[in-house]
This record gives sequence, structure tokens and C-alpha cells, in this order.
Amino acid sequence: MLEDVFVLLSNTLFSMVPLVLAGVGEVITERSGVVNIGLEGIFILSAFLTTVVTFYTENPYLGLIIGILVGALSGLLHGIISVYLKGDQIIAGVGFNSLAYGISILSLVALWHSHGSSPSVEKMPVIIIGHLTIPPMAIVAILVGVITWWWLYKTPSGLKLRACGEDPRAAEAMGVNVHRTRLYATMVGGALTGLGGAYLVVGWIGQFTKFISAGRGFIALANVAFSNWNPLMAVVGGIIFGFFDALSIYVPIKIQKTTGRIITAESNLFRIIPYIGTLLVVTIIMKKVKAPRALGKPYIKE
Amino acid sequence: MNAIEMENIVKVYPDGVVALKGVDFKVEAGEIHGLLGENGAGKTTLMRILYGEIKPTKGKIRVFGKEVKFSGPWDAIRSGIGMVYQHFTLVPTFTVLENLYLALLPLNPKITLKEVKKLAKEKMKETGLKIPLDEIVEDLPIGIQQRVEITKALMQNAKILILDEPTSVLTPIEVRELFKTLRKLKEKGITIVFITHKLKEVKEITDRVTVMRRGEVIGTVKTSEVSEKELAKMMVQRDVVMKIEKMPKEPGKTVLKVENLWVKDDRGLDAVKGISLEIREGEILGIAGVQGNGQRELAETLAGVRKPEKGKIIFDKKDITKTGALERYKMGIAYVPDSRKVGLVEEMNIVENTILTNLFEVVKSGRISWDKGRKMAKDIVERFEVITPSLAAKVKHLSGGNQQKIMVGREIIREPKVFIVAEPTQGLDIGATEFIRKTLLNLRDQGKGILLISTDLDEILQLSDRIAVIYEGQIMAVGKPEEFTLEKLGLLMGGVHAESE
Amino acid sequence: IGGTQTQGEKVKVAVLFDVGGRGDLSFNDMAYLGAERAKKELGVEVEYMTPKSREDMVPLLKQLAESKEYDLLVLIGFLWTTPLDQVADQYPDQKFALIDSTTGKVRENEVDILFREQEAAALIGVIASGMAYELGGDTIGAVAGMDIPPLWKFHIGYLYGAKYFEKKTGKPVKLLWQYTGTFTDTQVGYTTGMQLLQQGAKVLYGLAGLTHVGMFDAVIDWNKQGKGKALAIGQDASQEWYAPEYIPISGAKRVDVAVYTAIEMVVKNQWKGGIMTLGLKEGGVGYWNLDGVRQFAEFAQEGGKLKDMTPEDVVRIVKEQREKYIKPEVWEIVRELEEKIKNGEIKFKTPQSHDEYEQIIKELEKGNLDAALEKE
Amino acid sequence: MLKVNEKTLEVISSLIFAFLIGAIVLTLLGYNPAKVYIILFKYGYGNLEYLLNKSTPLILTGLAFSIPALAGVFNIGGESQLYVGALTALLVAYYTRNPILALILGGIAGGALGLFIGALRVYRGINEVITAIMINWTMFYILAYLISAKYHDPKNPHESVPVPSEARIGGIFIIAVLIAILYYYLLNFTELGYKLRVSGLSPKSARYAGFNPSKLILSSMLLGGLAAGLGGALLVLGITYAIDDTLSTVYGVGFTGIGIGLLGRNNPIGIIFSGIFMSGLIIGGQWVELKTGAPPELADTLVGVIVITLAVPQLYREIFKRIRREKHA
Ligand SMILES: Nc1ncnc2c1ncn2[C@@H]1O[C@H](COP(=O)(O)OP(=O)(O)OP(=O)(O)O)[C@@H](O)[C@H]1O
Ligand SMILES: Nc1ncnc2c1ncn2[C@@H]1O[C@H](COP(=O)(O)OP(=O)(O)OP(=O)(O)O)[C@@H](O)[C@H]1O
Ligand SMILES: [Mg+2]
Ligand SMILES: [Mg+2]
Repeated sequence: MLEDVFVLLSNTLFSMVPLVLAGVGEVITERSGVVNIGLEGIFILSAFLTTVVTFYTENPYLGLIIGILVGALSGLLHGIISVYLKGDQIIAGVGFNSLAYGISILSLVALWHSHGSSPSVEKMPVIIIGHLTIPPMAIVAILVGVITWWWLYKTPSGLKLRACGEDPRAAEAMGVNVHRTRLYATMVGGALTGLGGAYLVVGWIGQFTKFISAGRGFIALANVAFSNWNPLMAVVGGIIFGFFDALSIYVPIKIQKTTGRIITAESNLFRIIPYIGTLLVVTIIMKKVKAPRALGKPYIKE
Repeated sequence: MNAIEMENIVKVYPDGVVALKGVDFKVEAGEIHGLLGENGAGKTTLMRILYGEIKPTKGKIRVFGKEVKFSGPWDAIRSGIGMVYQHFTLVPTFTVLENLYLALLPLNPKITLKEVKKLAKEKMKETGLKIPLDEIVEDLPIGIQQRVEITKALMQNAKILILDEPTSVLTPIEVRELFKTLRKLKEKGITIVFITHKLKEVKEITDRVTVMRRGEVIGTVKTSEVSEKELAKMMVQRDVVMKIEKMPKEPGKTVLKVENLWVKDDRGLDAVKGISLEIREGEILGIAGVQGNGQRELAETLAGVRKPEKGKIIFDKKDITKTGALERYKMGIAYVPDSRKVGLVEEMNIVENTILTNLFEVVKSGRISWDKGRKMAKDIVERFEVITPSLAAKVKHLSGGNQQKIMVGREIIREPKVFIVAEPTQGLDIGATEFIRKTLLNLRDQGKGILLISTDLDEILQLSDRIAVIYEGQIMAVGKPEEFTLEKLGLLMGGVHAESE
Repeated sequence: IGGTQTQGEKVKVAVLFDVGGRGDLSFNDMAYLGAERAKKELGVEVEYMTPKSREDMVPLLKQLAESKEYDLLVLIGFLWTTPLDQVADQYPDQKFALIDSTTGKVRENEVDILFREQEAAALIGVIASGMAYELGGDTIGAVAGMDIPPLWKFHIGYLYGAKYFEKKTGKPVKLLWQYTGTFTDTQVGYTTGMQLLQQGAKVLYGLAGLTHVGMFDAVIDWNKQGKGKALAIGQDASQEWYAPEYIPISGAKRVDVAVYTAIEMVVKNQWKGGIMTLGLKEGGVGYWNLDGVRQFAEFAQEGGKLKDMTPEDVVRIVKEQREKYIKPEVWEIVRELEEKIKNGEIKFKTPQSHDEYEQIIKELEKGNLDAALEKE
Repeated sequence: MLKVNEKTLEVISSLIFAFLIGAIVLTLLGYNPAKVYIILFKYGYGNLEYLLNKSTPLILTGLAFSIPALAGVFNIGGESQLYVGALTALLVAYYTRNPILALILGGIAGGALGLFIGALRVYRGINEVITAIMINWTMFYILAYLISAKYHDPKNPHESVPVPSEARIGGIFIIAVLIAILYYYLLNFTELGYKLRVSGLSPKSARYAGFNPSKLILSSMLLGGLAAGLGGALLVLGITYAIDDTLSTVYGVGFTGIGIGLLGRNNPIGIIFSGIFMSGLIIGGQWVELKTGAPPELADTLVGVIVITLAVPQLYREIFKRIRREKHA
């Protein structure tokens, strides 16, 4: 039974990483006033290029760096569109998701004649303590959350960034370069999401598949709201969702194993656990929502 | 030497409005320079350009003789320019301290929060402006927010300080304090540009004054060489009656009665503590007080926007304590809030803003008649001389004064039985101020009951039939205007009972 | 040759995939292989199309049929069943081939090709059970996609095989069957795989398209991280090349053969409408032999997916692993079962409703093997 | 009149721009843009019945996003609202054989789910983004469960029970357009619509004007959910007549609707056009695969590029301004 708990915990750690990284990244982006719903697309694109680089270099760490880079560049694109071109941020995100998916698969076909998946690549080692398997990126993700919290709340640049999301006009009047800050924030957010995408490959399943993000970009988006735009809570949110996710797979297997009861159609109902569970937790703990005031609104200078 | 030289500044807004048509503006180092002009004359626009917030379409700017091109306020701040806005530009969800910190960072990126706190305390001592450092800005009354703004600019070590209508929401005592500060700053060699609509203030504090009109400079004169009347004439190109005649009138029966009203503010603290009052037909009841003493909550409760904790509100003999705002507006109560951000939907056009509180007039079985709405809007624009390219212009593109006219005008045309109006003339030029005040008196003469909330004691004394002084949610005294002097009002507003004096 | 076909003009075929489209490493990709083989060997022209959703199917079918451009429309997957049923009668001159499903109607212009998945799964069930005992356990597992009819058949067959093994050897076998609810989420496959392994399953059967590719990785990691010894089994295509050391065998579902057969019928002018089912006897299902393994390893190599290995290596390793984990006694049971199926002694039921499916599974669990079979 | 022309000009020019950039991307990827575009347009917009049917549910999920958006609520739950609308309509049609009742109850089911999301926000302060995403997946699996285990067709276990032939309806596009026009009217000419827009733009002003913000959030989510529910109902009653057990009949329609709502600039009339426009791209994309042999993802790439380009009208405005200025100079 204790072993079960450890395995559950291990699985929780595995699945929480992308949600936390992208969630924290998006908290940064949104705190500056920009919404980027293109997380799904960043996941896919960075996962793909991470796979390519890791495949040829056999170095998963290089893959991680590429993932970060791809994420940052995607963030840059989104930043330029939403900050300087005053584009509609949601439309741009929707478009980017489609573009990133399309271009990744086209390249996959060109490179490996496969429409669905890449070859396996080198993965990062994991930390094993007894029955507990810890992906090192889980530790990184938690650290990223903590550091981001410290950055946003304890440093001047964090203050500036938050000001841009609350009241860009005031921020600008006080000498903050709103456009530049938002651009950088979107890039950093993208970079962290890219890291999450890279992790999917080199930290988790060791290959690229065409549905590798499988809606995790949107779950990460929900995580942002869950966190109330607080990076520490985004870590908690990722862990909670990851735990319920692992639980939803564990419970039916355990029932089968111990009672011999066959679970067929009801397996669909078990798949609901992470979503309902998270919603319940939110219902219980949620206080007043405090989204950044100027979220999603372009700041236009005459 | 000139601190500021702006040459041939032209500004065309993206929607095609030509706000400045080639303005020359010079300010000598060390002077207090007044900037005067009707609503929409282009004062704010000119100053926003000087502060680097918006870019001029054309023109040159020199600061202390050096030509500058600002790409943003951060450049202006580094060149020693500070600005206090008409609409405050503090981050509303941050604490005062955080705002100050934010403001100082462009100058000194290494500064710490602790140092800012120390500096702020020093500044407070130096200027006498008291501000609560750890409060969230949006929870503070506007008067206090403004103090934060000024302190902020001073802490930025501004050598040139621009104040855009700093006194429009201050009580005379606060104004006096502010002027003291400004004089002190002047002694230290700081150049000040001071925008106001109040000629008295111009006379009192400025050395020279520039008058603008419709995007052009009419002229710059030495303050000591002109009278208020002359200034007014320069501004509006006609004679202005400075003193409004008020006919004596016997008030009629009570239309609105408030009994033992208790109201909480947004933070859940008691803001109105057991207020009882009556408004009678054909009477203006003035509420004098420093902002943040429960006026807003009182007004909102009377309008039905806020629910009271305790107490009773009787209107026209009916108990309306539980009635919602919409219903009350329909019954004949009108309310002008103290903030245009609340009273207007910036992103909507004039017609849409007109019907905001007049919805019941234009709606028939759920359907809006835009024709009626347009008619109403046109009426307001004509009667109140709103300067706008069209009725379809978004309200956010209007100048502050013109926005104010729409917000007040919209309520007046409805001819309410009870009119609750807060700061009706804030930001209005003298012409418009005169017009609004006359209109209020007219309403009173027609037998309407008016509750006038204002920090402008001149306004209170000039218009009210009775005055109530509010302090910390309680009425300190009620009486006829003749019974009060400016001094006495000031003391009462500060919480000092006349008797105990 | 080609009587109905005008001389000199190439036969033109459109292959219409399932909504998921290619890239599942199994079903749709196999269909593609079959069509490509027809292109090469029969000299036909093939075009491909992936509909975006179920609602696109009817209008696309109509438009394609109306264009009269295609001698044959090959429809891959059960989603096409109802759309085809709706339009088939309107276009009597258009030939259709429906792969892996049937409208239940016999039409002159329609060929339905079905598989008897239970037969392959039953063999795999025996093999998996044998391998589990070889690995020192008694539990086998499966990572399945969604709870849909083809999976019902796999479930029945797999469980049947396990129980058959149990009956023959007297060694009890437990089956942990998990529907993941997805054919695409590889990570869910990984987590499910890990959980099944932790609950004692020694052999995992992948029945979830891209999802079970994650299961492969779970098995690989389980071994590599020293948590124990476990093996995986692929399905549809030969997937041994993915990790020959840990995937000694794959079930076969020859969608390629079905597609090729349908095209061939047109080219060779042997078209005859009706319903065909492919099972062990017809070579439509089964498990992959080493030739098949080599062929798919070669495909993988062409795509640059075989790193540090040649197809020969793959075949060698697979051969070693099969020898190591599938003992002659087990092969014997497999052969026997295979024989019984081929000669019709064993004929599996195809459940027509969820209730019937559950009923069969329950009976099988109790050891009532006949519950899965058609009664004579 | 001049204004309308300018708007049309803007739309047309941004479309041209989008396709230009799309052409550049196609060329970079090694495809012949002329060929791809010819196929895309010929087939995408050539089959009118298909085009209009395809756009029907998309227009409605577009509305499902946009109406709440105007009231300041971010409804990305159109997906699941469509699911429940589709299933409800299907079952009602199956059991009662009454298409009108099916349509109405389908709409109500979607509306109720929208309302639920709104209620969690109003009464529990839960951000609608969380609720919507969680509910989307929850409903997906519940639907999968019901269809595979409870309501599958005994004759065809791959699909749900069918809509009986007497409950099938035609002219669904007209219904969608009528609903869009109704919503347009509602937004621009009724008290409720006005209140919704005010509270979306400035909640403080709405409070001041005496509007009940909670009621408005709920109303907007009800209207949004209603639209999505109707979209689902029309989908099954008018196009597919059943839902398959992998849910590919309904999956993704709500998400695509978000883009359509926004491309239509949250204007119901605009949404009709953006719905048709996007449907054409989606339909045409399938034919591009068939006719050029390009992977189907080429269409996704192209759609992505076009949508991104349409997100930045500011860009063309700037370019136009510059051109005009140069002309004048
Ligand atoms: N952002 C804007 N977009 C378009 N037009 C604007 C904008 N801001 C101001 N205007 C217009 O520019 C003109 C000058 O406005 P400005 O705010 O400078 O006037 P002002 O002199 O400060 O008036 P007030 O005394 O009322 O504050 C007005 O006609 C106004 O409508
Ligand atoms: N928000 C708005 N602000 C100003 N005008 C609007 C707005 N919405 C719609 N309109 C305009 O109002 C006009 C509608 O006129 P219409 O004659 O249809 O109704 P109406 O005149 O408002 O109603 P009634 O006949 O009851 O007076 C249109 O030209 C439309 O562009
Ligand atoms: Mg101004
Ligand atoms: Mg009319």
C-alpha cells in the first residue's frame, strides 16, 4: 500500500511539471497584462524541436535549452503581435496553436516520414529513492515557481511588471516602459512553457507524438486562474491536478486488482476525477479572484 | 533661462482630432507658470507631450536649453520633469509605498523598498503632506491619492513639476497646504506648471500665466498685471459673470428623508455612522467635508447603489430603503458620482453614455429607441456646449471637462425631483462652471431638492440654502450659509466642534 | 485486363482516413501501407484525404462520388459506417470499400471488410500469459483506448487467451484491463503503464494507438530503472522495432491487406459487393512473424527512426527475446488454439451491445470459455 | 455609409494581406501557393450546402464565446455546452420524435451548463476559465460513457441511437443566421444587450447605473450556453443524426468557435461571415490534402497563419496610413 502511495506520488510529479512550468510562465505573462492562450502551440513546437536536437546530439540538456529558446521566440512573436501591433491576443493565440501544430507535423513528416511520432531520443536520468521516482525537472519546476514568486513580489523588476498588468498608463507615467516590459514578460512566459514542452520529450516520454500536448496547454491556462495569478499557487495547482490525474488512473486499476471487478464504460467516469477534483478543490479554497486589471487589453499610446 | 521651450507643437490624435495647432509655450526656470483655458483647449495634451507620454505630430521641445525627444515618460523623468495628472496615474491595486518605489526606480534602479520608505517619511516631514504608506491606493480618498501623486513627483527630484488641475478635488484648507508646498518648492528653484480653472488660484500662486483656446495659445502674461476678469475674457472671448445671483426662496415640503443611516464602505468599515437628514423641495443642501469622510457612501446609499446596514430612507413619503438604483432613478432621484470613471463608460459613445441612467426613458418593453437616445444626447451637447466631433465619439476621447458636462447634463435633462450631485463642477472651466451652477439654482427654483456634495467650499457657500458638515461619517453641524465662515467650516471639516472651540 | 476499366487509363483510388488520420503507428498507417503497395504493385493512382470530423464525411463522400473521378473510394474506420450507408445507394456506379466495419447491408457497389480481432487477441493472450510466468508473475495487463466495439473484441479475445492458457496449464492468470479514454495522449499511456506494472502486471498489451506508445516507454523505463522485468506487446503494425528488447511480439491486424485486397478487386476486375471478414485463416489477423518484423524495421529505418540498429539487429534481438520468453510449451498451446480457430472449431461472438460485451467478459472471468463463442 | 465602406475595405484588405502572408509561408514550405489557393477556394467555398452546414454549429459556438465576452466573461466552455446540447437534442428526438422540442431542450441544456459556469463565478467567485476547461473534459467523458454504454445504437454500436427520420430537420443554416440576427438585435437594440455591454466595459458604471452585475453575468452565460446548445442540437438534428462513440462528431467545434467569435469581432453579424470564412478554409484544407498530396497539417499551418494575420488589423491600418501619407507628400 505504501508502495502504491509512492508510485502515485511519482506519477503526480511527472504530470505536474508541464502544468507548473507553463502555468508559472503564463502567470508572468498575464501579470504584465498579456494573455497568451498559445501555450498548447508552444508545447508542441518546443517538444518537436527539442526532439530534433536531442535526436541528433543525443544530449537531452541541449534539447531543454532548445525548448526554452523555441518558447522564448514564440513568446517574442506573440509579444510583438499583442504589444506592438495591438493585435487581438486571443485570436493570435488561437492562430498560433494551429500554426505550431501544423508546422511541427509538416516537419515531422519531412524529417522522419511519419505523421504521428518521432523516433525515441535520449532522456534525462531520474532520481530514484526507494519506490519514489522523481524527475529532476519536478524540482526545477517547483524552484521556478518559488523564484518567480520572489521575483514578482520582492524585486523592483517584478513590481514594474505587475504594474504593467494592473494599470499600464500609470506604470508608463511612472517611468516603466510598458511595451518593452510586456514583450519581455511574454518571452519569459513563453520560455518557461517551452521548457515544459521540452520536458514532455526529454523528461517524460522520450519522443515526440503529434498530440503530445493533449490539452495540457489549456489545463495550464486553468492553472493560472486557479493560482489567482500567484506563482506559488500555480505550483500547488499543478500538483493537485497531477495528483488527481494519477489517481484517476490508479483507482480503476486498484479496484480491478483487489476486487476483480471489470471496469469498462465506467473508466470514462474515472477519467473525470482530475477535472472534478480540481474544481472541487477550487470551490473549497477559492477566495476572491484577482486577475490583473489590464489583462488582455493592449496598451495604446497615441 | 527658460526651463521649458515648446515650439510650434502640433498634435493630431489618431481619430483626426486636432488638439494642438502649433503651440509655442515657454516657462522660465524657477517660476510658477499657470496654464489656463476652456475645457478641451489642449492643456492636458500639451503637458502629456512634455512628459513624453504622447508624441507630438510636429514640433520641438527644449528642456533647460537642450533639445529633447522623449520616447516615454521615463526619458522625461530623467530630464527632471515630474507630472501630477488630472486623472491620477497611480497603480490602484498597489500600496502607496509600492507606487512610490515604482516611481523612483527609473531614476535609481538600485534603490530598495526600505530606502523609499525612509525617503517618503522625510518628504512627508518636509512638505507636511501626510500619506498612509501601507494602504492600497484605490482604497484611499481622492484627496489623499493626490497627495501621493505630489509626493511621488517630489521624490523623483523633479526640477520641473507639472500639476494638471491639482486643486479640483481639494478643500480650501488642502489647497492652502498645497500652495504652501508649492511656494517652498519654488524657493528651492523648482519650476512649476500649474493647470487650473480657478482664476483665484491663478492670481494667488502663479507668476505668469499662459492662456489657451481651441488648441492655440492666446497669450502669456504676468499674473500681477491682469485681473481675474481679464483672464476670463481672454479665455472664453466674452465677459463672464463671476458672481451668481441667488434668489431667496422658501423651501417646500420634505422630499427625501434619511433616518439614522449606517453604511459600510468597500473594505467593510463603517463609513456613514448614523446620519439623519432631510432635503426639502426647492432647497440645496450642501454637504461640506474633506473627501473620504463618508460622502461617497452616503450619496451611493441615497441613490440605491449601495445597501445600508441600518436606517431608513423615505422619498416622497415612500420607504425606499430596499429599492434599487434603477427604480429610484425612475422615481425621480438623480445622482452624479464624484468620479467620471464610475459615471461614464469610457469605451462607449456619447449617446450610449447618455442613456446609462436614463434607460427607462428610452426603453419600451425591453427595446431601446436610439432615436430618443440621440435626441437626448444632442440636447445635452447643445445645452451644455460639449465640444465633440460627433455624438458617436467615444467618451474617452473627450477632454475631462466635456466628459463632466455629459455626466452632469444627462441627469439634469431628466429634471429629477431629488438631485444628488457630487463635485458637479470638477474640472470644468469657468464658463461651464457658471453654467452648471446656474442650472442647479434653476432646478432649485423649480422646486427640486438638491443634495450638493463638494469639496469646493466657495461652491457650497454660494449655492447652498443649508449646509451640513460631514466628518468621519457623521454630521458635525447643520445650518444656513450665513452661519458659517470659511474658517468655521474648515474647522468643522477637520472634526473640531464649534462649541468646543 | 481490366474489363470495366478503359484501356490505358490508370485506376484511380481515394483513400479516406479516420478522423485522427495518419500517424497512429497502427490503424491508419497500415491502411496507407496497403494503398502504397497497391500503387507500386498494381500501378494505381492513389490520393488521400483526412476528414476533419464526423460531420464532414457525408458531404465529402457525395462530392467525391459525384466527381466520378475515382474508381474506388476506400473508407478507413468505423466512423464511415453511417455516412456510407447514407450515400451508397445514391451512387450505384461508385465503388466503395469500408474497412474495419460494415453497414450490415449487401450492396453491389460496396465491399465491407471486417476483422476478427478476437482471434489475434486470443493468441496474444496465451503468449502474454506465458511470458508473464516466464517473468515470474501471474498478471498481464492491457492499455486500451476508448470503450468502443473494436476494443470489446480485443478484450474478449485477450481474456479468452489468458483463460485458455490457464485451462491448459493450470496456472492462474490475472488480467488488468484499463481503458485510458484516449488514443492520442501518450503521457496517459505512460502513466497507465507504470501503474499497471506497479500493480504487478508483467506484460502489457498496447491497444490504444499513440497512447500505448507511452506504455512502451513505461515498460522500457521500468526495466531500465531497475524496478523489475517487464515486457510489452504491440498491435496492428509490427512494433517490435520500437524497442526489440522489450517488445518481443506484436499482434497483427492487416488493414493493409484489406485495403490492398479492395483495390485489387477493382484492378483485376473481380469486384463483388458484400461483406468479408478477415481472421486467422485469411491471414487478416494474427501475430507478426520475423519477416513482418524485418519489413517494419526497414520502414522505420527509412524514416530514420532506427538509431544504432539495423533491421537485422531488430530481427536478431526479437528472435532471441521470443526464444527466451515464449517457451515451446506456450507455442504449442498457441498452435493448438490457432488450429482450432482456423478449422472453425472456435468461433468468436461479436458483441452487439455493451451489455452483451460485459456479460461475455464476466463469464470469461469465471472461467466459462464458451461464453465468448458462437453456439453452433 | 462612408463608414460601412471603410469597414468593408478594412476587412477585405486584411484578408488580402492574410492570404499574401499565407502564400509566402506556402512558398517557403515548398508548395505552389497558386495551386493550393485555387483548390482551397474552389472546394472550400464551392459546395454551398456543405459550407453552410459546416458553418452552422461554428457560428453558434462563436456566439457562445462572444456574447459572454461582451459582458466581460471569458466563456471557453462552448465546447461542452455544445456537447450537452447535442446529446440532449439527440435523446429528446429519439424518444419524442419531436424536432422542435429537441431543439429547444438542446438549447436549454447548453444554456443551463453555461449558467452553471456563470453561477460558480457569481456565487463562489470561481474564475470561469477554470470551470469551463474542467467541465469541458468532464462532459467529454460523461458523453463518451453515455454513448458507449447507455445509448448506443443496437444496430450500429459505434454510434449513439439515431435521430429518427421524422425528427431530422433542414435549413439549419437559416436557423443559425436567425439566431445571430436575434442576438445582434438583442445586443444593440434591447435593454438587456445594452446592460450586458456596459457591464462588460465598465462594471463600476454598471453598478452605478443600478444594473445587477451578477444577473448580467448569468444572463450572458445563459445566452452563450444557449447558442452553443442550439449549435449542438442543429448539428445532430440537421447534419450527423447521431454522435459517434469517439465523439469526433462534436469534438473541437466549441474551440474553433472561439476563433470565429473573435474574428467576427464579437459582432453577431460579423460572426456569420467569419463562421462561413473559417468553414471554407477547413473544408478546403481537406481537399488540398487530396489534390496535392500534402499532409493534412498543411491546412492547419495555413489557417494558423491567416488567423494570426487577421489578429493584427492595426498593421494594415499603419501600412495604409503610410501609403496615403506618401501619396499626399
Ligand atoms: N486620447 C484622445 N483621443 C482623441 N482625442 C483626444 C484624446 N484626448 C484628448 N482629445 C481631444 O483633444 C482636445 C484637447 O483635449 P485636452 O484633454 O488636452 O483638453 P484640456 O485642455 O486638458 O481640457 P480640460 O480642461 O477639459 O481638461 C479635446 O478636443 C479632446 O476631445
Ligand atoms: N450603440 C449605438 N449608439 C448609437 N447609435 C446606434 C447604436 N446602435 C445602433 N445605433 C444606430 O441606431 C440606428 C437604429 O435606428 P432604428 O430606426 O432601427 O431604431 P431607432 O430609431 O433607434 O428606434 P425607434 O424607431 O424606436 O426610434 C442605426 O442606424 C444604428 O446604427
Ligand atoms: Mg485636461
Ligand atoms: Mg427609428
